[in-house]
Amino acid sequence: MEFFIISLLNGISFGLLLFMLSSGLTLIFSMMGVLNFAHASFYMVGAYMGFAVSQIVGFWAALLLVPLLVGLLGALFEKYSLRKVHKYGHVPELMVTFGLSYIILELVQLIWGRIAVEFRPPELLQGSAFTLLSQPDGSLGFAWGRAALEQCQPLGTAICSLFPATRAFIMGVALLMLVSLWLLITRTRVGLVIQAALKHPEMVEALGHNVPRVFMLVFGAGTGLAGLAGVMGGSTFVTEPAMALTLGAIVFVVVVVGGLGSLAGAFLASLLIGVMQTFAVAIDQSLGSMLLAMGVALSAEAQAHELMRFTLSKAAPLLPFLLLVLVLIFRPHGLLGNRDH
Amino acid sequence: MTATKYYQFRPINVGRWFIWSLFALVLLLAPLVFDSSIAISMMAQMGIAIIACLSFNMLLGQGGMLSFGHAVYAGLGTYVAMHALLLLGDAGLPVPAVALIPLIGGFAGLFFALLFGYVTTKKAGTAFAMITLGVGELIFIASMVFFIFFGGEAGVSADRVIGEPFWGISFGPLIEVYYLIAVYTFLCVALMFAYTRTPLGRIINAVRDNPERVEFIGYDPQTVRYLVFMIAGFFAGIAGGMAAVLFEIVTSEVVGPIRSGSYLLFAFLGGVTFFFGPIIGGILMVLAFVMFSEITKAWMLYLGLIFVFMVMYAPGGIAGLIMMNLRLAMFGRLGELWASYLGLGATALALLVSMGALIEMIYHLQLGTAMGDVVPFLGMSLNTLDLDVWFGAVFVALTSFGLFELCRRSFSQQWAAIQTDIEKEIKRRETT
Amino acid sequence: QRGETVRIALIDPQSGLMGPVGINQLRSFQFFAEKFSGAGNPAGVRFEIEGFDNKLSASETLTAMQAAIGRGIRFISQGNSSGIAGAIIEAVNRHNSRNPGQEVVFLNHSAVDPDLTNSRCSFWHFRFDADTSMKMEALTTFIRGEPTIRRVFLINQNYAHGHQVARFAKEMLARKRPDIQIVGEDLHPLAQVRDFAPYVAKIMASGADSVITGNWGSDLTLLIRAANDAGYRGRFFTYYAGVTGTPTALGTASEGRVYQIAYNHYNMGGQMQTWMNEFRQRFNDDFYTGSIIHILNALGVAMQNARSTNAVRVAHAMSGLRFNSFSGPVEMRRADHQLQQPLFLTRWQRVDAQHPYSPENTGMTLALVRRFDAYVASTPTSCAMQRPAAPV
Amino acid sequence: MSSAAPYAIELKGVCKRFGKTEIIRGVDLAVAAGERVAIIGPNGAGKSTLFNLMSGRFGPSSGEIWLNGQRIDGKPAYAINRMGLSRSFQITNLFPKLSVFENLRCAVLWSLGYRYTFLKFLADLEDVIERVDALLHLMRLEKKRDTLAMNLSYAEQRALEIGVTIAGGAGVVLLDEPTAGMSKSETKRFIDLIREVTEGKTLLTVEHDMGVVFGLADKIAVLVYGELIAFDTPEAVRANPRVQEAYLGSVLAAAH
Amino acid sequence: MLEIDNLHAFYGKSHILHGVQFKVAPGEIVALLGRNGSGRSTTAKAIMGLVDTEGSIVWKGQRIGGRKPYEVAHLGIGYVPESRDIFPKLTVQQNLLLGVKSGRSKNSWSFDDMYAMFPRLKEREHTEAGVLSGGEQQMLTLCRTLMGDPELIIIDEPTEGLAPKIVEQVAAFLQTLKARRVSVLLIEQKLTIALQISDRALVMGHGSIVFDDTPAALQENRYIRREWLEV
Ligand SMILES: Nc1ncnc2c1ncn2[C@@H]1O[C@H](COP(=O)(O)OP(=O)(O)OP(=O)(O)O)[C@@H](O)[C@H]1O
Ligand SMILES: Nc1ncnc2c1ncn2[C@@H]1O[C@H](COP(=O)(O)OP(=O)(O)OP(=O)(O)O)[C@@H](O)[C@H]1O
Ligand SMILES: CC(C)C[C@H](N)C(=O)O
Ligand SMILES: [Mg+2]
Ligand SMILES: [Mg+2]
Repeated sequence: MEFFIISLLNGISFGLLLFMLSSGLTLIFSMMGVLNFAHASFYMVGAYMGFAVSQIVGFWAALLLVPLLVGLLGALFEKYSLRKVHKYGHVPELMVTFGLSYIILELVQLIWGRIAVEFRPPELLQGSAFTLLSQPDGSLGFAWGRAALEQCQPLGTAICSLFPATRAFIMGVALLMLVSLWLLITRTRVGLVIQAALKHPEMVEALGHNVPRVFMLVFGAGTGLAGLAGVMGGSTFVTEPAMALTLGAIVFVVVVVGGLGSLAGAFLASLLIGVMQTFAVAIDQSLGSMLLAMGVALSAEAQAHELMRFTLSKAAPLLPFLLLVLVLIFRPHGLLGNRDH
Repeated sequence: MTATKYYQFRPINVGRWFIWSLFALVLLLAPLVFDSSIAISMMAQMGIAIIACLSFNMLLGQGGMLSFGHAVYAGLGTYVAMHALLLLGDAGLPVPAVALIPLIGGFAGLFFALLFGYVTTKKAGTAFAMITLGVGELIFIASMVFFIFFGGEAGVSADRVIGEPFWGISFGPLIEVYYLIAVYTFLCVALMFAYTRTPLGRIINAVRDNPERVEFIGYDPQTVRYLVFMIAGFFAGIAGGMAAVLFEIVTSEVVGPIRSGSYLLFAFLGGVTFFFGPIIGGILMVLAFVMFSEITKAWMLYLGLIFVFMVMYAPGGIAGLIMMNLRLAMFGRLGELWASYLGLGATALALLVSMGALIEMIYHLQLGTAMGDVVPFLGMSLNTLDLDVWFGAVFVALTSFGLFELCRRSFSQQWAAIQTDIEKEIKRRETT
Repeated sequence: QRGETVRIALIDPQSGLMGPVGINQLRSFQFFAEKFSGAGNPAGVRFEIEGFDNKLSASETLTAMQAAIGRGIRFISQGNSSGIAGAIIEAVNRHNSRNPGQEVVFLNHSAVDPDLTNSRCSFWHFRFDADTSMKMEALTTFIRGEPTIRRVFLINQNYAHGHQVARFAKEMLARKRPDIQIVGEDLHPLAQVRDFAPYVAKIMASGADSVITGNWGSDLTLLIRAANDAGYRGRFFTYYAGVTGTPTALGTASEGRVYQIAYNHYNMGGQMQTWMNEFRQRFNDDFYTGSIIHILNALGVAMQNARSTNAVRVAHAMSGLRFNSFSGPVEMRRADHQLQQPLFLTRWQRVDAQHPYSPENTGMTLALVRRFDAYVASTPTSCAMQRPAAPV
Repeated sequence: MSSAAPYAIELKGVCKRFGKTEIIRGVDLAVAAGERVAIIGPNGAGKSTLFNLMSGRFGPSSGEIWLNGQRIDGKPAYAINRMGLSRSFQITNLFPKLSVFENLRCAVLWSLGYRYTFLKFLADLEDVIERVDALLHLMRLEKKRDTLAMNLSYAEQRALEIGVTIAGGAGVVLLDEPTAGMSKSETKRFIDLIREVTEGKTLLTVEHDMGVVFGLADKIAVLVYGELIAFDTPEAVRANPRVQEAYLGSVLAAAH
Repeated sequence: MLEIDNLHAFYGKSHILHGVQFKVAPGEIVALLGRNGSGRSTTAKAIMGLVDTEGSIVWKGQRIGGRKPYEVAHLGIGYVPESRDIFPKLTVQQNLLLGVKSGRSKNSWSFDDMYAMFPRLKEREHTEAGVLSGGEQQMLTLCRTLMGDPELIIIDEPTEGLAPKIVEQVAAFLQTLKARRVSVLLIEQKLTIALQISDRALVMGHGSIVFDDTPAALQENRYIRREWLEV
């Protein structure tokens, strides 16, 4: 039982981190129509900057500063590069962000090296948020922070599962972000202006809206969110040059599965993928054992075959992409998407 | 009417014969000029890259299908070809069978394109791009999970020498493999070019431009995309099959997103709007990966910068630049620009060298301090501890940037003026 | 041969998650190449090391190998990932048969898959680490005397080495401690996992009191960090607790619960200790790949015996060579080219007078629990080696 | 179908709903082969929607559509096109990056049986080239043969739009506001052109320009709010008070 | 109020307007006539800052040549393009909302005014504008620009694609605008209405103004009509 709860929480917290990233991507896509291939790269920049800045001013100040810095970088990129290719259409737009991801990767390696850096969360977050105590009699206990040592095995009787504070923190920030983003989009006219400008930028300008500035702000905001996710993700997991690539693909999956441009969809898909992947790791069922359970007779030789021994836990990394392909086949607009872009 | 036709066709065909013969000749003679083993291996890799990029461009440039998973078809082609090579070795078939390995790769590519293309080509645009990304990642991850077929991180390797030499050919020596690849390259390029001149090759252009309207002239755009996807998969597979023979090992990165990304990047750099663009792209790809990466550790940075600037200022790629200048030449106006080009070239070179020096020094500080403080750069030795060197590099970079910008401005004015003249000239010719 | 330069290509990851390990080894090689050059070796040759980054990819490795051979290098060294080592063996076999006169020799410093010296053994391959079966032999010998170990969880990387660790652990435990229950077994992708929390949750749920893992690099670092974060209190039996980054991850939380089985350890004393201190002074990093010393020792002696630096002659001279190294006399077994050497089981604990060396300034160290003589850990080989004729 | 010569196009009780709003509310319309019919009606009456239904852009919510005696509702657009119905668009809808010649060539290919082939060269297809040259001549676009469609002037684009529509030789042609955006004089020229190129075919057009309507059509159908309120000869329709009230208005209509 | 003098305009390199010159007074309806391609739309775009220009455009005493379109719009000039440019994915109401300029409190036009004028729009209020019929889209564009409360509205071919009855409505509507002291620069093809409602008629030919007088005078001037308006 406590395994289920902890796994669920692990899944949700990972999912929420994914959401932090995908929300920025969704923002940029739904408003500007740009599939920002460098989005995860901004996430990485956020992590590395978080690492560097927190050494100077401490983690908490970095948490505030870095998203601003990364957002500024994003805005500058929009102003001096992306804007110039806007007139050529969406493919070249995508291409510059694609090129940018190479540049960012190299610059990061240039500044911080090719191997992981030691970016650890501050003292406050290094502990645990709470402990689940599972007693031998099957009952479940709960304690804030770290449970007293004498309660836990080997001194005590209970198996204590700690839930790391960093993960709890990620969850909190992501939820906060969801709410504020939702407010921003539904309570302001910026969203409308930008969607309209996608189609007929000149017309929107002729109606009196400063389109380039709005685009720049949106891009800055989106990348800023990625930067924030970077500080959190980098300190919780690993800060290393490949972090953009590994997460980048999954973030695209999230955004597409949720429905391009749908914030709620991205939220749903993030949680789904986070939880799904965590639980898949936990399940040791293999194809062979499932067939056996279903009463199919398998020779010993067949049971030893790789395919038959293929467990769900090994398939865990495959699942998001399988989900993507399936969703696109059966619901081409994604779970909550309704538009055809 | 018929008379004009005659005159329109004749000279073009002569030109075409000339170009194709030249191409064959280059393939034939290249290894005599560049005869080191590294050079021959690079040229063989170029053949492979050319076919892969061209087949990629069947999708992007000609069909408007932005694929993020093209490596899947080339890569699976390599895997299947590698297994086939292993089987050949076991079956004791004669050596010439090896020459068919690329074809086996091609059929594998075709098969997988048939399989995955069915779902991917249902959609166009962003949805297509995303499904190819998904399928690409799926196969990439599967390649690290399923051992029997993909061989895990050790990959699958095979010996291309499967028996005693046949007419003196064993495919052991690199040069023999080079000529095998050269033959395939020539044939594939010719076939892919021919394809652009067929009904399907043209209709896919129409599907790219306006899939909706295509339906109202009798074509099912999905079917068109699917067919083209399979043809592209076939050629990609051939490229993959050739890689199997050349490298004798295959690991999962051949189906990975980075490889897919390189096809995209270099096809685009070469230029996707012209048939020959990706050929340039393929050659650049090998130059970059093999030579560039030897020369400087920062090559990916240069590549990224070049790419971004290309997209910003020359979205037609190198082929686009060539054609633009060719147009000028055809109107006899290229000559006027030589001074500007010289200025641009010189300032750009100075900028490049100084930036290069800076980047190299920074890289050195980051990566190699254990090996001393001196960076060799274009025959100079830069001491990373010497402030003067840094100052000098920054100074040169800034001034050359300023001068470059000046040159660029005057150049773009001149360019615009010439273009206006040409437009007028065209109008005039049209009306007369 | 005196005064000649012997160039060795080290082809290992120098970037990515496993980069720190490869970089450490490159530095170790360069450090000891200096120490052992000239008068430092009986043949009086100069060692020169060239590093190649293979990004932990087999095909990149072979490309790098071609480049190295193209530059006239005849000694190739690699060790991170047994899968890649296997690919090198095949490529070297192929190359040597196609290019007589340009033979190269593969000096394996750390790839420990037993198959490499059994079913896939090659005359051109020499292993200076102790293979998995040897280490597991020693480890299970220790476990036999630990009655508190009852429930074991196996977690390993999904590739040649990880598979072998799992396989030998099951085999040997079944033989030596049939009462031990394997409560779970996991294989995860190599150098891919960033979040081990789900795996740790699984370990905790299984009720395992011990974990056996052949993980190395980030795969061990992150595993142990996640285990500590989640409050796991069981014991870890590892192969590579001393590798870059791992000591920091172990921290004080793992005190007394993490074991390492290896052919060397932090507190070997003597000359080794001075070297290690000097290495740390110079690179702010710890030296742990002791097999590098074996390699340079063996090359020096073999070149002296062969009176040549020619790869074929040196290979013949190394086959069956007995020489002295940091752990005493060792032997490159002629039958399979597996170095026979003593093994050490160590445990993570605070530094003290006898165990002064503290990796990564953790204030902790690996203290010797038990030494196993070479014959104890030695395992038989099934290698049927094809030996080329010795040059005259 | 009992009658010997089936109608070229026949709608039976066709309805179309988008969400809750019913746009086409049960239209019955039968056009005999060779007839020229203009469809008029206020903005938003559903004229273009009707074309979309006939050409297979979307299927009707209920009702049947027959083409030359074959039922076509629910079929995809390309299938309907292959059966001999072709349409133009109110908003120009071409292949912008192909030349005029290529635009027409693409439109011709299917009907001459070349389909998806990639084993023949386009340059060798004499019949295709001949047909395209004829079309170029017909549409007065010879001079623009190699100009990209996107570089054409508006009127030329409209001409090409019609050229692409008739290229396949379809027997039933639907033209959606073919003269919109043209000046009066150009419009005149255009009507003649349309008349010429649709000779012997069944033609349906949507128009707001009464000059065009009366100049071109044998019969006029009036669609108001998704219902057909009249289908008769031009004179009868002009005289129909309901039509005047719903559509034509007073003074201006007279002026045309 | 709007004074244009010696205006030249360019699309990239092609020179389209050659020294255009005219004025629009407050509350005046000025018709700008001419053949296809004579440069009328370009004039409108030039005023809005949507094409490169040389020469002087003065609006209420202020030079606005070279300003950004949104700046021009904020100064009180509204523009209805011939291409309509509705925002297809937004609803009718959202389209109208976008017409309202940011940072303005009072507005002389409300949603209800618009819906009263074209009840058809009210019916389709929450529909995506992209699926509106051609004519409905035309109405929407008109209203959208009005929501920005312009003092001068430039309307490019407002009656194209409209049913004759609606054309009448539009004509009537333009006169209400005039009653509210909004100036109108009307670019039209259909001479009949243009001459009916306008105070002054301009005729454009080959990128310059070739006639500037009352509609009545234009009716009289057969030469101008033959040379510059008919084919
Ligand atoms: N896909 C759709 N979804 C919802 N409503 C639609 C859709 N397509 C058309 N409509 C509605 O159907 C009605 C009829 O549109 P249609 O385009 O057929 O009009 P029309 O008669 O061609 O008018 P016009 O002469 O102005 O072009 C319009 O009110 C339009 O809003
Ligand atoms: N984007 C553009 N690029 C280049 N030339 C253009 C562009 N738009 C218009 N032109 C040219 O400018 C000239 C004037 O066009 P404009 O649209 O102003 O004419 P108009 O009087 O409004 O005619 P219409 O009745 O066709 O709307 C035409 O010759 C046209 O070909
Ligand atoms: C360097 C080592 C950790 C490598 C590992 N033992 C292997 O065989 O793959
Ligand atoms: Mg319509
Ligand atoms: Mg106009």
